[in-house]
Amino acid sequence: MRFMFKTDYEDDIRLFPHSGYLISYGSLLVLLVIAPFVLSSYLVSQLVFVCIYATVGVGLMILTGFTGQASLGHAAFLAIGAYTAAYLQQFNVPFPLYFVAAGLLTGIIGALVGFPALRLQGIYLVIATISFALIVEEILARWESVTNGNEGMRVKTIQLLGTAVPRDSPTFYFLCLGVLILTIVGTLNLLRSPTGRAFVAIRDSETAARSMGVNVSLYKVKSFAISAAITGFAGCLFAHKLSFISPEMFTLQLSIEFIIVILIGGAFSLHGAVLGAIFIVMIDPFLTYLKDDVPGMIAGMAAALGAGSERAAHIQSNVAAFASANGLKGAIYGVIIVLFVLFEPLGLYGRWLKIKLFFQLFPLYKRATFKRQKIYVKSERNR
Amino acid sequence: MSYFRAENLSLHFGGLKAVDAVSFAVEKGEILSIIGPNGAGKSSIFNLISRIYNPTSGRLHFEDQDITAAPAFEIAKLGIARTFQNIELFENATVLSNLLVGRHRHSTSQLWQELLFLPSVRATEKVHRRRVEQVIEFLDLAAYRDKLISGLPYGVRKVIELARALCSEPKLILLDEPSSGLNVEETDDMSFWIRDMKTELGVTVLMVEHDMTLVNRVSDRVIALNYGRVLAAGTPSEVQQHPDVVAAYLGA
Amino acid sequence: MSISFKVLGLAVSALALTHLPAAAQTKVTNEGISPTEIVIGTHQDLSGPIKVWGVPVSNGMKMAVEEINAAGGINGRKLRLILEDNGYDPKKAVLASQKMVERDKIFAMIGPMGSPTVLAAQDILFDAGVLQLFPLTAAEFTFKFDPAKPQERLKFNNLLPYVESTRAAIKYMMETKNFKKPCLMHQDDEYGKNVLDGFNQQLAAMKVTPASITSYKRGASDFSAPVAKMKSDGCDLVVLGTVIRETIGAMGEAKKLGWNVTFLGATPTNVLEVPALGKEAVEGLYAASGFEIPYEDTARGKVKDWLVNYKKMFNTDANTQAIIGYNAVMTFAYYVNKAGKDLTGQKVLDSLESGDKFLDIFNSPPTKFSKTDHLANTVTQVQQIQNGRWVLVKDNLMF
Amino acid sequence: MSVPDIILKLSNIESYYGPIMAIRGISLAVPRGKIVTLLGANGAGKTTVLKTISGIIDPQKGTIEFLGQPIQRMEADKIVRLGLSHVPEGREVFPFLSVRENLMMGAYPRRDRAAVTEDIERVYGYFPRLRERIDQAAGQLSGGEQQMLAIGRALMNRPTLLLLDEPSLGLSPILVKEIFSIIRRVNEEQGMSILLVEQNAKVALETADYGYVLETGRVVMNDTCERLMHSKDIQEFYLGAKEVGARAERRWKKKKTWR
Repeated sequence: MRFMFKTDYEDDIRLFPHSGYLISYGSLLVLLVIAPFVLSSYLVSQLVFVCIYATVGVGLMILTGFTGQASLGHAAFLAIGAYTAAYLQQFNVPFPLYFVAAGLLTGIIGALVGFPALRLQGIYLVIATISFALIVEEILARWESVTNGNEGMRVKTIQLLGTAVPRDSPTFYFLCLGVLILTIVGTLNLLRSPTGRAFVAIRDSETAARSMGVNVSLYKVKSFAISAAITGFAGCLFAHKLSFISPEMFTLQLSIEFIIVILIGGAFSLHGAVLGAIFIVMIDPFLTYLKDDVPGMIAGMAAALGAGSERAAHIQSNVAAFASANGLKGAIYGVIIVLFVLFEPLGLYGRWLKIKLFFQLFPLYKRATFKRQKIYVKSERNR
Repeated sequence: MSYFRAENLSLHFGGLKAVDAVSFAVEKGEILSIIGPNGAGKSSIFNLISRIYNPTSGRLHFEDQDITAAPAFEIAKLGIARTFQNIELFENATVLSNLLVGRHRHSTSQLWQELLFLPSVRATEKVHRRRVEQVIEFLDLAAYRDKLISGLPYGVRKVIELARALCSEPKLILLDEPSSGLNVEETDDMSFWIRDMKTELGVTVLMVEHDMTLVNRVSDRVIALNYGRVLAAGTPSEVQQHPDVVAAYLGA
Repeated sequence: MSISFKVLGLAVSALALTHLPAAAQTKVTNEGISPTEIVIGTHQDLSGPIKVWGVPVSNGMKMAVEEINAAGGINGRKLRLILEDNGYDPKKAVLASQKMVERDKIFAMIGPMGSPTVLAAQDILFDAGVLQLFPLTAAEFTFKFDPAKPQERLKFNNLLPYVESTRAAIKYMMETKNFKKPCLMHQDDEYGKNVLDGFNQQLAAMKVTPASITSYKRGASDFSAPVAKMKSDGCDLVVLGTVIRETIGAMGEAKKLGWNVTFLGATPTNVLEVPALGKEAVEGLYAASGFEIPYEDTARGKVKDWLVNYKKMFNTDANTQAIIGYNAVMTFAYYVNKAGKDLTGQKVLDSLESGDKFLDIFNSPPTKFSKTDHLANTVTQVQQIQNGRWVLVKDNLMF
Repeated sequence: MSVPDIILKLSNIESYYGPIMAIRGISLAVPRGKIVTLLGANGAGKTTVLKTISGIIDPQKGTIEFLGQPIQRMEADKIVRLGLSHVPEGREVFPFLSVRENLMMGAYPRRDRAAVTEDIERVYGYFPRLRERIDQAAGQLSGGEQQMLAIGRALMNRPTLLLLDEPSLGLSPILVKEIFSIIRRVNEEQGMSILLVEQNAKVALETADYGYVLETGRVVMNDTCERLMHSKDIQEFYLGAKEVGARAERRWKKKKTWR
């Protein structure tokens, strides 16, 4: 365990509290940089989706995790970013310009959504954001002169500095990674500034925040705008990664996926947003791997345990049939989410912190350290 | 002209008159205590001043400015800070970040500057931090600096709330039952802090309190309320000997 | 437009071919072909909003693979089918396609499901030289290709496009039954849009003004208002750009109003579920159709065996979707067989473009592709529900 | 008086808040029909002791015996059914339910309806003010009334043992007197045992029979209240008695290093 002696106020402001952080994040960055050159493009594609989802996750974390404002409308923000990019691209607007435009426009719309949301709390806010998402979906389908309606829009390859950046190239991956890193750094900067503290204050007690001079309405709108803008940037990348967008891609289900990203990852932390994105993107390919490989492994085991080759083949086909049963994936996915909500309300990041603490305290840890406390809720806070 | 004035302040909930034509004034550098039974309207007056409630009628003046219609966050910007009877801290944040929120009225940075964390932002952050550290030192909170609020005992939270209010460098501070949840020894400390606030920091104090020992030790003047009306006003001993106050509040 | 367009297209691409001999070389992969095996892939919606299509289609495909393998494979090569669930989510479709290309090394993608899913994933296949055959979407992008982009030659479709089939069916109905005031009710999505286009194009060609056009959002269940409106507009033919539930709903509503009008559905209404679930309400419905739907008691020979086998395999009755899935693999197998024993990707592409006709066991119109036309055919039938069954009214329709 | 019949016995209890040890091996006993009080500064662990007893926190070590039955790590709702009620700090009434409904929630584990009606009357007898506000939402009551309601609600369970956490918090001096006289009455009339946590040491010692003094999670002193009241330390630190002129010294002492 490392003991820290703070000698300067700078110590509390620093992004990396000590050199250990610098080393671990540095080596993570190195791994991420060499990844596209050693991994298959299938895996790199997954990483790209992780980056895009994590960016949305960070955006949603600002609004929901830090400011305490629920949203089930982030698919709509993603859509606005994506369509802005696709629309402007038709007029040969260069990528950097329409990328920025996608974020800005989405941010402005996010602020406009934030205004009516000022009077709403909890479940009412959820319903309002769902309605907003449905309206956006409807507009995308109807405003055919701009969005091409239900036929959707094709999105051309990015042209950056005169060269094409195909969607499965390492450059595209670096672009998405860069956007994610910039988003995270920007958010961390925000969190150590007055604005970020005002967000958290609003989340925990609006009354107290007001009495400390926080203009609650203004900061809620700001939070909506920032969250939406980040999602808009992600939307631009999302459109390019899929090379085709249509209204039916930006449904409530996608918004729910984003909520799961921060729920599974662990509310209240940016690490959580990234871990959640990894989970939600990787779980599907992971289950696919299981479906492909496990039947063979089980058959191999059966054979090793003395089952005849015919019997082993029989077992293999049975296991394979079970593993590829329709909807099994959905069921596993659902079970994992329920288990998380039940046993790890702090999400993946909470689990990681516990593992870290275990090793830091080793061998002095107590069982109690890892035990979930029954929490004493203050009923007056229920609004 | 008084430093702070409430004129004919009323707050009615339907037929219930929580505050009924209350007038009082606070002079600069004074410690004024409001006492009275539970439900007498003391906290309501605080909530009117900090604009959580809108008065049914009456006016509020601070430093020759009418603040009756100012929004809640403006009140804090004018230099009026407060604590809450039931404690309103930011539960899922550390003590340090709670106190830094107290500095909010002194923040000047723009959003884009914060996103980039420009050197100017960094410099002001350090200033905020230094101020917060002074308050931590003043209220002896160093042991709790990096703790989460949600795990702290009631009495400590009470002090942290006071600290958060002080971080905003207020001109007028409203303390709602500062000694509740504190034992005798801690209440003792509180009385010293309140006096120091007045003498060292030059803060004017308006306080609601039940502990008469504390009231006696720190107050320059006391007003007693009952059923939303002023029952008595004067020096601590005058008010305490007032027969209505004894009957309604202190008990024989 | 079709004929003239095709002629023009032929001329243009012929020109293009002569002028760009070097650039027009299509890369076709040989991955997935081994002396004993051919690996093919597909991604279907097995868990999302259109799993009523995805599940029977994949069943049909599995059945075809088993049949072919039981008969010794294609020139000694067995088929291995990799099936992935796309949940109608383009992200999953992209990842599934990449996985099948890189990990499973598929030779061809056969019958993938859904417009956004196919569109988002298809470049991945083309870049790797993998054929994309007979996707389950009638959108133009699955068969129209730009001769200047040689990799786009890898796409083929055998599904009857909605625009063309709707036009042919409307033309037939208007000409033979002398309707004067046709109306359209369509779903507000890409499919509905295609039916709308076909409707508008055909009426414009016949110089008839539509009496009314209404749309509804996917998932709607109450059609009293649009039906009442069409009635008051005095429609004599109602064209439906609907799927199963909405077809039944709209016709039931008309019956309730006592409105005796003729309904004509687009191809997606031509499925067994419509008469099975709609009962009397859908009696008399006409529909555009690609092939005849077989019934077990009247079917004979191979079709009869097929129906019995399907039921035995999957414990449920076969439907149109299953036939489409089955045919997709069978069509592929036919052209691979034609490509010969010494198999390469290029040979399969040549075989597909050779103009050879594939005839299925269901008596569908023949499948045929050429170097410039990658759409099998636009030959349309009109069928009608009579006594709870689909009955052929007229086949071999064009517009 | 024979050997007192002990109804609650804590032996060597250790509890944690996450990784922090909040109670470090506490043993105490509550005899039948007596009032026992816990004194101590903020953070000494008094509230944690009560939470550990009522099952809101599970202890890591030690045993808790209630009426001879081990109850450590038992679920809170089961413990309530055994006859142990907890009035938490900060009252925690159900703000949107009426006074009557709040009281009925207190009788939730009970099935004997007639007796419940009787008990409601008894509670109104102790707290006439609640009867006046019978249909008002609890959230609208003043602080003192909420405290009365919280105690009344706990009494509705007819507990053998009542845990009271800071009943005087935020109450006016007259109300503090009133509440404590009622606590005394409940104890005497119903023979109910009470474990009381209170910052106002003076009232607590006057009300209770026996006291424990906690500091940083340990019992540092325990005795009858009478003797505790005469102890020098208690007088200085908990009752605030000091000689005139000691102020300067006290100011210096407040920077205690062990705090």
